[in-house]
Amino acid sequence: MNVSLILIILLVGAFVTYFAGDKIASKVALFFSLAALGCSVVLLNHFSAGENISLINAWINQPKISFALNADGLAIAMLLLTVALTPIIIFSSFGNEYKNAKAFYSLILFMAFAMTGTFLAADGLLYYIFWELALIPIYFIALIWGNGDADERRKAVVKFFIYTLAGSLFMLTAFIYLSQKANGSFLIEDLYKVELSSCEQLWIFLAFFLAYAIKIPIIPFHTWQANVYQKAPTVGTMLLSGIMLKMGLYSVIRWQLPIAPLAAKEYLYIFIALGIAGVIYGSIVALKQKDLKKLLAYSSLAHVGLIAAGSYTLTLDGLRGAVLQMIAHGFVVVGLFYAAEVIFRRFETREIAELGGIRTQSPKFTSMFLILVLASVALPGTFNFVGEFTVLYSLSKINIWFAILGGTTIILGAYYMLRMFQHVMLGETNSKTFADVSLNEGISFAVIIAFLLFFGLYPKPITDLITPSLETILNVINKN
Amino acid sequence: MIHIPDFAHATTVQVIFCFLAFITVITAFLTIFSRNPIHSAIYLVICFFSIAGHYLLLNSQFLAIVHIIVYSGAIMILFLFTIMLMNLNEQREVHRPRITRLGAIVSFCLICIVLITIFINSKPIVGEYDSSGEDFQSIKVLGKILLNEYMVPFEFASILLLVAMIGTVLLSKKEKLNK
Amino acid sequence: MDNILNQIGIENYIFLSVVLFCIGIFGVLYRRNAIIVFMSIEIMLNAVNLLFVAFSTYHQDAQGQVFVFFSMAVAAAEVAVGLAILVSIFRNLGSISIDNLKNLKG
Amino acid sequence: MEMDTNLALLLVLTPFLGFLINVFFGKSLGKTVSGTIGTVAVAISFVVSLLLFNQITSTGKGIEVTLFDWIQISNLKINLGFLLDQLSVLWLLFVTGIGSLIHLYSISYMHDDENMHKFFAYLNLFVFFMITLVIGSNLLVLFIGWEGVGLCSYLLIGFWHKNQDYNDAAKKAFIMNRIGDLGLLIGMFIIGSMFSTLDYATLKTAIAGASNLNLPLLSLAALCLFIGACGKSAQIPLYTWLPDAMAGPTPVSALIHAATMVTAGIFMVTRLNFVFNLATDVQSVIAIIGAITSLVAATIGLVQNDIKKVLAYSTVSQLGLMFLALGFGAYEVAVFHVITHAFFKACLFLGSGSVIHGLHGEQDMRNMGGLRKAMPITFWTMLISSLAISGVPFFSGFFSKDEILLTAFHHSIPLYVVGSIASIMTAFYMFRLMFLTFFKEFRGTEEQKHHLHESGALITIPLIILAILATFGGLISLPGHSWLNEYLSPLFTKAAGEEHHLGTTEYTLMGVAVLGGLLGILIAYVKYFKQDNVPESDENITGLSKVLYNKYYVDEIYDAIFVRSVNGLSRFFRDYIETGLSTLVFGLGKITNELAFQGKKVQTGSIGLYLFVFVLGLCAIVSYIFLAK
Repeated sequence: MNVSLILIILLVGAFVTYFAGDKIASKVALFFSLAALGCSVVLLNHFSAGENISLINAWINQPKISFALNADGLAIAMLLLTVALTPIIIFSSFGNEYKNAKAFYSLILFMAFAMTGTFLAADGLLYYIFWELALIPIYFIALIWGNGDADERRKAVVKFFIYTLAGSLFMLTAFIYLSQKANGSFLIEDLYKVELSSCEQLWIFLAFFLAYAIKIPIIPFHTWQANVYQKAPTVGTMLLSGIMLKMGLYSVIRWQLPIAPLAAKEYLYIFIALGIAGVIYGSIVALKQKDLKKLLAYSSLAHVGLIAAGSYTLTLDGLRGAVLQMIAHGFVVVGLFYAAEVIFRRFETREIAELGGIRTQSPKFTSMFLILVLASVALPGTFNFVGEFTVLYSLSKINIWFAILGGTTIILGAYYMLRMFQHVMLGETNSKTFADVSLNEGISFAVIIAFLLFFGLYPKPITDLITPSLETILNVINKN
Repeated sequence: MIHIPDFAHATTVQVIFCFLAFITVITAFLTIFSRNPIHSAIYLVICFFSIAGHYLLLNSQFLAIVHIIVYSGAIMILFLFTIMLMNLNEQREVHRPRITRLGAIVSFCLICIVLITIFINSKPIVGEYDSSGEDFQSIKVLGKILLNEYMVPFEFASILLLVAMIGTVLLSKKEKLNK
Repeated sequence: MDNILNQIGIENYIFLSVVLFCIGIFGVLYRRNAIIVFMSIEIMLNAVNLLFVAFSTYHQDAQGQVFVFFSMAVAAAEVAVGLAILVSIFRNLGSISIDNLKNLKG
Repeated sequence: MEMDTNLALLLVLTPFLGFLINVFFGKSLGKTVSGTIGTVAVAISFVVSLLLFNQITSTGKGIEVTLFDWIQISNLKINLGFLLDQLSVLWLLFVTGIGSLIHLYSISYMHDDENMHKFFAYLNLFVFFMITLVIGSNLLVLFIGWEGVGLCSYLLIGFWHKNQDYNDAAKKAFIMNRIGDLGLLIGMFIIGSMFSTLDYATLKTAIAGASNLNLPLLSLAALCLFIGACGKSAQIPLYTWLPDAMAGPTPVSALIHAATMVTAGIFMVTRLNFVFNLATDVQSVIAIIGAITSLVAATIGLVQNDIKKVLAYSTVSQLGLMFLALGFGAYEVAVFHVITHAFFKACLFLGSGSVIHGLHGEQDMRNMGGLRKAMPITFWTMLISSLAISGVPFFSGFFSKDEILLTAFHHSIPLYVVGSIASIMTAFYMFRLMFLTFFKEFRGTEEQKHHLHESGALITIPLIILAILATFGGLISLPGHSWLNEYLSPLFTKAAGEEHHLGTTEYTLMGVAVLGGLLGILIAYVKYFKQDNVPESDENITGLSKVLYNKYYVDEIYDAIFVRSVNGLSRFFRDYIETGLSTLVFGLGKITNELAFQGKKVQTGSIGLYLFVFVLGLCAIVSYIFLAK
C-alpha cells in the first residue's frame, strides 16, 4: 500500500463524477473525496507504524525521469490538508446549484489530484507536471462558474493563468539546468546532491523564487490574487487560497531551499523582508476593501507573507511554524470564504457597505464566523496562534525587528478583521432577512472550528509528524 | 584543389565529363535567363539529359534511366503542359526592380563564395581511389537492396506518390462557386 | 574495374554540383515567374542528387543511390502537387508572378 | 499530586462548563436558570480557590500542575501547565470572589435583556480566561488568558451590538490591547531566546544562576513586557480604550474594567518581579508612567459628567498609582492596592449600575441628584467606597494608598508629589460624584422620578458585601504588621520589601495624605453641595475644563496620527499602488503585444524577400559551421 492510491482514487473519482451525471455528481465527488481522506488516514497509520509508503518507479529512461512519490511527514501533512479540505469544500458547495455540475465537481477532484501529486512528487519533472496540471482545473472553474461581469472575469483569470505559467517556466528551466548537472536525473535526492557554485545557486534560487512568489503570492507579485479570488466561485477561491497557495509555500521548503541553500543563506534578509513587507502591505490594503472576498484575499496575502518569511529563516522553528501556519491558514481561510459564501447566498452581495445587522438574526452563524475571525487573527488557543507564535519567534531570533514588524500583523490583522466583522455582522438589524445556518453549512463550519481549536491546544501530533522531515531538509540545507 | 584537366593528355572520359559539365552549366543558365518559359523548359530538358549523362559516366545505369524517365519524361511534360495550360508568354513577365536583382546577384555571389571557400578549405583527398571491384550499383543489386533493406520506405514512397496524385487531382479540380 | 573517379576526380563533381546549386539559388532569387522558380528548385535538387551519386561511387556504397531514388520520388510528387497549386493560383489570380502571392503578410 | 491536578482542572473548567452550557442551552433554559448556572460555576471556582488558599497557607509551597506539551520550539518546550502559588491563589480569590458577586448582581441587572444567557456565557468565559491567566505556569499560558480576557472584554463591551458606537469602543479596546500584546510577545521572545524557557520557576532559577547577563537586552525585554502591561492595564499611552469600554453593561465594567482584567498587567509585572528588579531603568520608566497616568487620568476625571466615565478615569488613575508602586519594586504594596481597589471600585461600579438601573439607563450626573432617599443602600455602600478610595482613615483604601505614597516618598519626592496631587483629585471627583448623584434635588424627568426605587436584593447584597470588604480590606496589610507581606514573601527575592518602620516621617506623611483627601472632599462639598453648582451642559464648557472634558483631545490626536494615517495609507495603497502594480503586470503583456504588432510588419508576405533572407541565413549558418574555426 502506498500513496499512489490516493492519487488513483482522486483521478478515478474525477472520471466517475463526470460520467455520473449532473444530478448526483456532487454526492459522488463527496464520496470519493471522503474515500481519499479515509485512505490517507489509513496510510498515516501505516506511516507512523514505520512502513514505507513511498513509491519510485522508472518512467522515462532518457532523460531519467521517475514516477517517484515521496511520503515523508511533511508531504503527508500537506496531503492530509488537501484531502481533508477537499470534502469540506465540496460539501460547502451543496447549497449552490451549478450548471454542468458534473464537469464542475469532476474538475474539483481533478484539481485535488493534481495538488496532491504536487505535494507528493519526488521527481523534479513529475512535480512540475503536477504543478502545472493544478492550474488547468482552477482556470476553468474560475472562468466558467465565476461571478461578476464575464469580460472582467476572463481578463482576471487569463492574467492569473499566464502570470503563474510564466513564473513556472523559469522553474522548469531551473530544473532542466539542474538535471544536466545531475547527470540527467530529475530525482530529488540527486538534485539535492548537485554541487553548485554560489552564482549558479543564486540564479536557480531566483528562478524558483519567481515561480513560487507568484503562486504564494509574495508582493509585488500578488496582483492577480485579489481579482481572481473575487471573481472565482467560492469553491474555486477556497481551493486557491486553502490549498493551492500552500503548494508554493511547500515548494519553497521542499525544493527551493535545499537545492539552493547558499543563495538562501546569503540573501536571507531580503527574502524575509519581502515576506514581512507582504504582511504589512496586505494588512493595510485589506483595511479599506469594499468587497468581502477581496478583503479576505488581502488578509491571505498578509498571512502567507508571514509564512514565507518563516520559511526563509532557514531555522527549524521557522520551517515548523511555517508548516503549522500553512495548515492552520488553509482551514481558517476556507472557513472565512465559506462564511462569505453563506452571506452571499442570502443577500446576493459581498459589498461590505451593504451588509450589517446580521448578528441579531443569526446568532449561530455569528458565533462561528467570529471564531473564524479570531482564529484568523491568531488568538491563543486556536491553531493559527501556534504557527504564528513559532514563526514570529524564529524571526525574532534572526532579528528582533523582523519580529516586531511581522508582529504588527496581530494589531493590523485584528483591526481589519474586526472592522470587517463589525460592518458585516453587527449594527442595527438588517432590513433583509437572514436565515441562520442550515445543517449542512453548520457541519462544514463545525468541522473546521473543531479542527482549529483542537490542534490549537494540542498541536503535538502534527508537530511530531512534520519535525523529522523538516530536520532532514535542514540537514540538506546545512550540509555545506 | 580543383583538378584542372590537361586537355593535351585528356582521356576520353575526361573529355566527355568536361563536355557534359559544360552543357549542364550552360543549359542551367539558359533555363534561368531565357524569357520564354517554353525555352526555359526545353533548356531544362537538355540540362537533365546531361545530368543523366553524368550518371552514366559514374556507371549508375539504373539512376540514369530513372532520371530520364522521371525528370526528362514525366516532370518536364508536366512543366510543359502547365506552361501551355496557362498560355504564358514573355510579355507577361515584368522584370523585378533593380534592387531585387542586385540582391539576387549579391546573394548568388555570396553563396558561391561561401561554398567554394568551403570547398577549397576542406581537406584535399589524398591518393588515388581503388575500386574494390565489387558490384554495388547494377540494376540487379539495387533492386535487391531496395526491396529488401529499404522495402518499407519503398512502399511509403508509393503511398506518397498516390497521395500526391490524389492531392493533385483535388487541387486542379475546379471549385464550384456559390455552393 | 577501373574507378571513374580516378580519371575525373571527385573534386570536379563537387565543383559542378556547387555551380549548379548556385545557379538554382540565383534563379529562385532572380526570377518572379513561379514556374521558372520551380525549375530552379529542380536544378538545385539535381545538383544535390548528382553529388549523392558521385559520393556513392566514391564510397562504393549503394545507399547514396537509393537515397537519390527516393529523392526523385519525392521530387516527382512535389512537382505534381506544386504545379497543381500553381494552376489553381493561376486560375484565381490570373498570374503566377510570385509577387502576387502575399497572403503570408502578417 | 493527582488531587491537585483535579482541583486545578475543576477550578478552570467549571466556568468553562458554565460557558458551554449557557452557549448551547442558555436560551432554552430560561433567564434565571442560565444566570444561576453562571453564578454557581464561578462560585464553585471560588470554593476551590478557598481550598487551595487553605492548602497553600498551611504548606507554604506552591503547587505545580503540568497537563501536556503544548508548543514545541527548538530550544523552548512550552507546557500547558498551572502554577498555584501565593500570588496566583490570592488573585484567584478576589477574581472568583468578586466574580461570583458580580454574577449574582447580574442576574437581576441583566434580567430585562433578551440575550441574558449570552451575557452569562461571556462572563463565565471571562472568568475562565482570567483564571487561566492567573494560574498559568509559564508566560505563554498567561498569554492565552491575556488574549482570552481581551476577547471577552471585546464581546462584553460590544454586548449591545446594535449600536455601532459600542462596537467601535469594543474594537478599540481589542486593538489597543493587541498593541500591548505585541509588546508582551516580543518580551517573551527575548526572554525565550535568552534563557530558553518561559516557565516562571525555571526562569527565576535561570536568572538567579546566570553569571553574566546581557542586561540591556533583559531591560529591553522588561520594557516590552511593560508595554504589554500598559495595554492591558490602561496606562499612558494605551489608556484611551478603558473609558470607552464603559459602553458595556455596568457589571462588565465592574468585573473586567475595574476589578480584575485591568489588573492583569500588575499581576504580570509582579509575577516577573525578578526580571524587573534587574532592569532598574525600566523600573523608573514604570514609575514615571504610572505617576503621569494617575495624574492625567485624575485631571480628566475632574470634569466628566458621565457617572461611569468618572469611575473609569478613576480606575486608570488608581492603576497608575499601582504602577508607581511597581516601579519602586514595592510589589506587595501594589498587590495590596489591587485588592483594596478591586473591592471599592467594584462596589462603586455596581453602585453606579444600581443608579443607572434605577434611572432606566440614565448615566449623566447632571440629570441625577437626590437619590439618597430613594436608594439608601446604594448610597451608603457607595459612600463607604468613596471614602475608601479617597483615603479616609481606617477604610481599606487609606492603608494601601498610603503605603504607595510612602514608598514613593522614600524613592522620589517629585513622584510622591504627583501621586499625592492625584489622590487629592481622586477625593474631589469622587465626592463630586457623590454630591451630584445623591444629594440635593432630583434633576431628571418626572417620569424617571416616578419610578425611582431601590434595587432588588440580588443587587444590594453584593453591594453590601463589597462595602464591608472595602471597609475592612485594609486589615490584611496593616502598617508595621503586614499579613500580606508575609504571605507573599516567598515570591520576592528581597525580604518582603523593606518594612518601613513607623517613624515620625511616616506618621507625618500619613497625616498629609489624610489631610489631602479631606481637602479634596471639602472642595467638592463646597462646590457642589454648598454652592449648589451643577456642571454646565456640553456647549458651555470653556477653557481648561473644555480641554479636560475632551480628555486632552488624546483620542482625536491618536485618531489623526494613527488611525487616519493607516486608513489613508490603506486608501493610497488600494487606489494607487495596487492599480500601479496591476498596470505594471498588464504592461508587460501590453509590451509583448506591441512587440508582436511591430514584429508582424516584418512579415511582408513577399516570397522573394523571404527567400533572399533565407539564403543570407543559409550563408551565415554554413560559414559559421565551416569557416569559424
